[in-house]
Amino acid sequence: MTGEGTAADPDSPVGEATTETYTASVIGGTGFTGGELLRILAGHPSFEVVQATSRSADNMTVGRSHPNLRGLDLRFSSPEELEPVDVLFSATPHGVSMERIDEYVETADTVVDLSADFRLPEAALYDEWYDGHSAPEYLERAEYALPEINRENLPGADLIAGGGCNATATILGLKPLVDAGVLGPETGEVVVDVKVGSSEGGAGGGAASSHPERSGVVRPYAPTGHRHEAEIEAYLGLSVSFTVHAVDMVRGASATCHVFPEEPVSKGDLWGAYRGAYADEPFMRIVSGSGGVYRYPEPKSVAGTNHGEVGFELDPGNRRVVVFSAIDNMTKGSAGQAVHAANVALGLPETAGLEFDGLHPVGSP
Amino acid sequence: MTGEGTAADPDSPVGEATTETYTASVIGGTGFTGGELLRILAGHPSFEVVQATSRSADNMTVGRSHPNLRGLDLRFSSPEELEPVDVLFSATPHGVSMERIDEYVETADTVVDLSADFRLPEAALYDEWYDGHSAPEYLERAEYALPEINRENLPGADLIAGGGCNATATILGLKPLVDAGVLGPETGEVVVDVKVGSSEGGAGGGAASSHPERSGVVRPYAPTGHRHEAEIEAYLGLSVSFTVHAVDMVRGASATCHVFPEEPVSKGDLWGAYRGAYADEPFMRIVSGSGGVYRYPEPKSVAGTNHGEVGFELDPGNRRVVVFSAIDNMTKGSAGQAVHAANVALGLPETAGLEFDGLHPVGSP
Amino acid sequence: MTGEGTAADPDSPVGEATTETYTASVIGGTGFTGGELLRILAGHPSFEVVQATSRSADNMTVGRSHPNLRGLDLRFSSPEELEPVDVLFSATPHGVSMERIDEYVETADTVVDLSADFRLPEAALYDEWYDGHSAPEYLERAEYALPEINRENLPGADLIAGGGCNATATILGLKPLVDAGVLGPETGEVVVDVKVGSSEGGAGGGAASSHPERSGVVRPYAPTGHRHEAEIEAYLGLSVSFTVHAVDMVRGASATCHVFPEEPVSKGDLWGAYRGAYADEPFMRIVSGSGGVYRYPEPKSVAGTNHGEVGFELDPGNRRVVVFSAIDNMTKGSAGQAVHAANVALGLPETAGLEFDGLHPVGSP
Amino acid sequence: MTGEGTAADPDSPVGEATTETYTASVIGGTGFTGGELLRILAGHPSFEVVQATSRSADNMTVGRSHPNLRGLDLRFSSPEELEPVDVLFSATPHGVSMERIDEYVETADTVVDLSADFRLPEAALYDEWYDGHSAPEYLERAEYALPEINRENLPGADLIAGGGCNATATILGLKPLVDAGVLGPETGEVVVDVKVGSSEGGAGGGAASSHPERSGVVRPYAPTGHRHEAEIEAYLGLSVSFTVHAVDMVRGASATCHVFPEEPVSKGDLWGAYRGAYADEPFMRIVSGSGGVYRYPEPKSVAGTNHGEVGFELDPGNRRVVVFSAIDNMTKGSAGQAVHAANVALGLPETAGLEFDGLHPVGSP
Amino acid sequence: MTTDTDPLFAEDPITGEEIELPADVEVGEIIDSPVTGTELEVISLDPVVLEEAPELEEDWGE
Amino acid sequence: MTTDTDPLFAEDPITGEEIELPADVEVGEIIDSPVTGTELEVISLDPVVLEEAPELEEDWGE
Ligand SMILES: NC(=O)c1ccc[n+]([C@@H]2O[C@H](COP(=O)([O-])OP(=O)(O)OC[C@H]3O[C@@H](n4cnc5c(N)ncnc54)[C@H](OP(=O)(O)O)[C@@H]3O)[C@@H](O)[C@H]2O)c1
Ligand SMILES: NC(=O)c1ccc[n+]([C@@H]2O[C@H](COP(=O)([O-])OP(=O)(O)OC[C@H]3O[C@@H](n4cnc5c(N)ncnc54)[C@H](OP(=O)(O)O)[C@@H]3O)[C@@H](O)[C@H]2O)c1
Ligand SMILES: NC(=O)c1ccc[n+]([C@@H]2O[C@H](COP(=O)([O-])OP(=O)(O)OC[C@H]3O[C@@H](n4cnc5c(N)ncnc54)[C@H](OP(=O)(O)O)[C@@H]3O)[C@@H](O)[C@H]2O)c1
Ligand SMILES: NC(=O)c1ccc[n+]([C@@H]2O[C@H](COP(=O)([O-])OP(=O)(O)OC[C@H]3O[C@@H](n4cnc5c(N)ncnc54)[C@H](OP(=O)(O)O)[C@@H]3O)[C@@H](O)[C@H]2O)c1
Ligand SMILES: [Zn+2]
Ligand SMILES: [Zn+2]
Repeated sequence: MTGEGTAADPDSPVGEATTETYTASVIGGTGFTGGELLRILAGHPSFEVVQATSRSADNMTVGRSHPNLRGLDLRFSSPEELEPVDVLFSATPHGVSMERIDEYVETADTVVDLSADFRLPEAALYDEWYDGHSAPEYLERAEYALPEINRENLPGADLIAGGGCNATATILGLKPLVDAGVLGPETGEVVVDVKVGSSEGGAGGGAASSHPERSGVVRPYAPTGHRHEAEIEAYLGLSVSFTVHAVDMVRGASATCHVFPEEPVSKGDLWGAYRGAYADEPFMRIVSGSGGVYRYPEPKSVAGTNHGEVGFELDPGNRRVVVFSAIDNMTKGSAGQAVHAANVALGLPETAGLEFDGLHPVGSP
Repeated sequence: MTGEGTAADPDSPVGEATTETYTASVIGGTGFTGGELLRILAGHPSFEVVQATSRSADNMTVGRSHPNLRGLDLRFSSPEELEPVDVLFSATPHGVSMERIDEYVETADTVVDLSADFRLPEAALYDEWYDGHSAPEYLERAEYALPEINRENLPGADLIAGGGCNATATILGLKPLVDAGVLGPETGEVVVDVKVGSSEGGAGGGAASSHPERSGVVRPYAPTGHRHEAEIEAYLGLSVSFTVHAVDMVRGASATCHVFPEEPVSKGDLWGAYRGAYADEPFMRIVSGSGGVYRYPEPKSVAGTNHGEVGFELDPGNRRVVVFSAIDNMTKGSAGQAVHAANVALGLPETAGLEFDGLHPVGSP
Repeated sequence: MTGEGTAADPDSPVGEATTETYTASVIGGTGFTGGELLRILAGHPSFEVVQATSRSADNMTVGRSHPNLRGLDLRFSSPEELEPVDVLFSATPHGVSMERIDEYVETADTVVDLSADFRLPEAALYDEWYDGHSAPEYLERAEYALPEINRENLPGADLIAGGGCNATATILGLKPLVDAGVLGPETGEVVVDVKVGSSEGGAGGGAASSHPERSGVVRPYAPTGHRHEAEIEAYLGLSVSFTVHAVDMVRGASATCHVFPEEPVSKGDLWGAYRGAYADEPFMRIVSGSGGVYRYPEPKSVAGTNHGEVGFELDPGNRRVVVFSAIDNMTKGSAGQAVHAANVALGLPETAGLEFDGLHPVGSP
Repeated sequence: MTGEGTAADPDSPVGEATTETYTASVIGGTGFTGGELLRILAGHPSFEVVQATSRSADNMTVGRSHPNLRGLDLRFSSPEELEPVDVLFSATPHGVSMERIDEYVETADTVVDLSADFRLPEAALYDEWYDGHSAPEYLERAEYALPEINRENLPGADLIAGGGCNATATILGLKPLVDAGVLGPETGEVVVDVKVGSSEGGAGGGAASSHPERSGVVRPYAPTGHRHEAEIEAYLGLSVSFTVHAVDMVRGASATCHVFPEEPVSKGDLWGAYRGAYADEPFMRIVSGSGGVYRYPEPKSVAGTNHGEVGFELDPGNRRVVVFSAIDNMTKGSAGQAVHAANVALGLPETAGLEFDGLHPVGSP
Repeated sequence: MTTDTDPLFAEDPITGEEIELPADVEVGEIIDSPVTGTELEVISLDPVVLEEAPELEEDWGE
Repeated sequence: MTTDTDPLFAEDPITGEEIELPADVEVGEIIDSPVTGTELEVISLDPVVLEEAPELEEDWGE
């Protein structure tokens, strides 16, 4: 193992830790989040990518799939022949990791899985929302990746489960209200109306995601019954009414949460709740009625970054709190979150590899 | 008056009515909805446009502002010198028509105003939501333009008030539930989450609507307190929690309504309610879980047309009904609605001038 | 035959002709240009669509594929069982029509093919640019569809070959210069730099045309050697240097032609050439340095219509003429051109079914 | 001066140089390129931004204008009160810097101007292409910023003139052909057909750049006579036929150059010319017929980065070379180029602050 | 008229309205309802019985 | 290091530059050149000979 001296290692002073280099591999390297992992890890001071797998582009350069990575001297290799690494990142469709998890944990000290396979805490939930689980014994061992809600359990974790992008946006938006007692299981209906970009669908595509059909849409794609409801309930402790729309952007997930607190709240209460939750978070920003063009959270403002923006507004009658939350589904919503969690797990500086602050102006990111 | 023989005229057989020609003028002809009115009226078998006004482009050809109307042999003239016409359409910013309404009704037999100036039934509402009203005596006389909810009062109306685009989308989506008794003032929270295109802002523009800043957005532009809430309450009899987002399209308004009925409803109940309301409506379509790419209402499917699409889905637990509603803000949401109402008022075939069925594929319409 | 009384029929006065109804079928009805044909024919006063074929959506409603046609009471049927019709429109990929042309001409009095199969005048050209031709005996019989350059040969034609969209844009842009003697085979290099929307690729799609990859591009997709060069040479009598780029729109083809005449020309000469060619054309517009926002030809200005816009500008030193040409690839560039040609062939009014004038504003059409 | 120890300073070893910090100011900080400068400098290891000016947003936070810079603790101040700095970057409209250049050079050791004010080598050219020049005595002193063509003259330069974005794209594309003798003043017509995003127009905007009007366009915005022709001629030594189109993206400039060499060239010759010119350039990539989706240069592939991509293709008859060149107008085309030049001038590592490699997938960047 | 055989009629399983089907539909075939657009499976032909087709799982990723 | 075997080197058929190939390439396999990005076919292995792969016909319609 090259990665001696993680923060979990008591012999290793933190200062030194950042000079260590951890070897890493990415399973599903041709995919969208796989490419994003490769981009982030390639620029990360403490990681060296030694393998990226693909079945369809075996032996091709990584830059052929991801033009931004043309400078990377790496070729895809088969997922059947995994090299031992310090950290294995897996970015395959749901169902693949649970089949191969025994092999993964043998191959790597730390496994970070971006799929839904280890996100939910109990096998019964996989029976209810998915097609069951083939390795339920790992579910308890897995730690949810989102540091804003699970930082304390990440150091030393050896199996980390990345959050779903829509769930991440929602959880980040509502968690401060839950923590502040404004919102709880008994509160009454919470409506979460989500708008997402086309990269959420992955590189696979299909008729509905071809450019002529997918351009310019406001398309209800998960009217009800979206699986992220289960994840939100698991981590917020409350059920939400969840609807997802596809809109014309490539990156980004934006959740608008409509909350009806039992007790009236003031703007000051809300600022207190959100500042309390996020003032010290390196990636969270509260954007709530500022001046200029960008007054509330927007996917554009965080595109390409690991930032999450949250903001809120009160209905005139104070009976409704509207919470806006915006992330880039490819970074904060998946690959960035995964690296952030790995940073915490290994005792690295939290923002390592994730410093990019985004662009302005930017089109449909 | 050239328009002798409207359907409101008992001497006039319907068959003959459509061969009559009514003269029309458009106040605010350089604007977006003014241009749309001109487009529709130019292709309408029973209208002849004799005047289109502009202060900023006085004496210029209409085609200079609206490239699709280059074939129209018409120049803008000053709104200060109105020609007598059968029907005057006004498409100016809020506040202009109420100042000039005395003049308008003298100039024309029928006045159709697209602004908010005559939409609300009482002056008090203008005090609450706008800056008051300078001609409140016209409010009772004005008829709301949307035929789907006010058809019976339109024939012979001489002052017609076009609906707001977001209100129109919402009202069309929820009206069948109200009529079927699924939804009422006592029902509990109704969340209406709206997504709109950039043409809603009119031709004026500003920093936030420049292409670099406005492209690719999901931007909360009216988080709470949108004025269309008053209009919805006035015509549906219930208050809604209303939030509007700007998304990257030019035309289109899409309302997602989250409703929590007190009594459980079935899909069959919903189909019954919507078929009952809209099966005979010439412009309404129910799109609700069909196959293919376009399974629910989408602005793309109705872009450029006077169609409205509505659809619905039930939460697995049947505790929530999600209603989707999509219109083109420039046609069904304003100019098309206005002409539709004028058709009804004058006894013309309802679809006259509004037959365009839209395009496929189409980008960001 | 239901279509008695075409203009080709000497007994039939023109006035009466338009009250005749011709039966029509569309082969390839699920495709993009097939859908466009169905849209146009459904609104055409003289056509009745009796069959639309699909192998993949056999027995499904047409509206399932084309949401704008949900009002059409028609289901796809198999292309293996063709019904006899007056006019058969075929919109299949290159190579299909040449295999079935014997059957087509037996089934219908008039065959209009939108593919490349009968566009080029000689079999040798198919050997050079395609994979040869299996029914070369039809090549001479076929008439090129574009009325602006072949109107005189269309009346009574029984096999009509629709032009390629990029070729159409280029030919419409350059033809007036050729006719005026400004441009000829000896002129020297003519550079044609084309920008096209994603609908050119058809409904099939592929990795490069998925929304995430195709959005926001300026992508050289045919750097050199595009097959439309052959078509342009065949109908303009000169070879051009042709390069095609994909840009972010769905509909539209825009050709910028850079011409270096041997003799200096003036703006007056150019206006003369273009007015001479197009002043009487029902679908052509010259847009060349007008005021306002839309000063030169743009795909947006003609989106959804059968209009073609052309314009030009002179280099300060008068050594270069730049010609701009814009069409909608789905209408003027294929389905609209086909119906226009059929109108001419049958003696119908040229603009029948093609009156739609487009929208303003419109996004990425 | 805080910036002691530049590479130009013989006492300073290179290794140490990068630990120095230079103070910097940005004139025109609310603008698009001003914001881009601030973004790059904020992430640059050797710069500390001490002032950003604005007249319209004086005393406001930088993050209010540029949401990606919300983390930056800096407020705009008046351009009338400049603080002494090591490097002053100016990003104002044409004409401002020439009026204030005396003051700038007194305030800073190094002045980097992004406008056109010092790009052209002679006052006569400003008379011909602009409205003359008010400080012609600085023209000889100014060094053109683009390191790929002027690296040797940048070290120690105290007035640096950033290139125009369209000129930069063109020069980068054609320079290798000029150097290899394939292209020269006598070659014959060189057509340069450019496609650009909306950020080229700056933050100001106007009717033509409002979202509804600017979306989805292919719009000839500089048909002929673009001022960048002068710049290209000045640095390539040949005149080009230049036409610029606006397309639907925010960032990006793409130049397609059509060249007709007198002597036939082979693909090998071209690879030799381009590899010779750019193999060792840190920011240049040759993308020319590779596999996958991204086969030629595209603005998407370089969006947000300081990379330039060039590629080429040969016409079948070898009579034409088509050269494609793509940059981000905001980075390689202005702010990135400026910092790159400053890095060279000060002896810093060339890629310092410019390491961002871009995103995949990315929408309309 | 598209075929020589008589048109088929059936009850739409969702709305109960009478709908027309192509004359050549077969048992097991999926067709869409002209009223609701829903995809229906042909369960039997004499009489014609239609049932809502199991929905295509179309998860667009997470 | 991704394999235990020695890396393979070959001459890029377009630029003549030496390029490195994965150790497990096989005759007939298509790989892309790290210099030009062009897709190359492995013609033989000892010595390694590469040739430009026939271009995918990718007509996007007309
Ligand atoms: N896209 C997002 O925004 C997002 C956000 C959060 C979470 N996620 C989750 O992240 C995972 C990846 O999503 P994505 O969008 O990146 O998907 P994607 O673009 O479709 O990529 C999937 C990758 O997995 C590989 N793969 C597929 N099946 C495999 C198998 N059986 N064995 C090994 N490799 C296999 C594919 O490459 P080859 O076929 O070449 O091997 C490809 O590289 C999913 O579980 C998704 O739910 C995605
Ligand atoms: N856009 C929509 O989707 C939509 C939907 C529903 C309802 N509406 C309503 O329709 C109305 C028009 O909206 P729009 O989007 O078309 O606006 P717009 O594009 O800004 O056009 C406004 C028009 O009014 C003219 N105008 C402005 N002030 C005037 C005055 N004092 N006297 C006479 N003419 C004046 C302007 O032209 P000159 O300056 O040249 O005179 C311009 O032609 C508004 O009330 C709006 O709320 C719009
Ligand atoms: N798109 C344009 O802008 C454009 C412009 C000018 C000319 N064209 C030409 O028009 C033709 C159609 O283009 P498109 O863009 O509409 O293509 P498309 O969207 O791919 O549609 C092709 C259609 O043909 C059907 N089809 C395919 N193979 C067939 C076969 N062997 N027998 C019978 N039907 C078959 C397909 O339906 P099923 O698979 O369901 O049968 C589909 O309906 C092409 O030749 C194209 O070059 C297109
Ligand atoms: N955009 C591009 O892609 C690009 C590429 C290459 C070169 N350039 C060049 O870079 C320069 C800036 O372009 P841009 O697109 O960033 O423009 P922009 O967005 O319009 O910004 C111009 C900036 O200059 C300030 N300003 C204007 N007049 C001023 C004055 N008289 N004194 C002081 N400050 C003034 C403005 O702010 P306040 O009004 O708040 O003071 C604003 O911050 C131009 O010369 C342009 O030609 C631009
Ligand atoms: Zn788009
Ligand atoms: Zn756009």
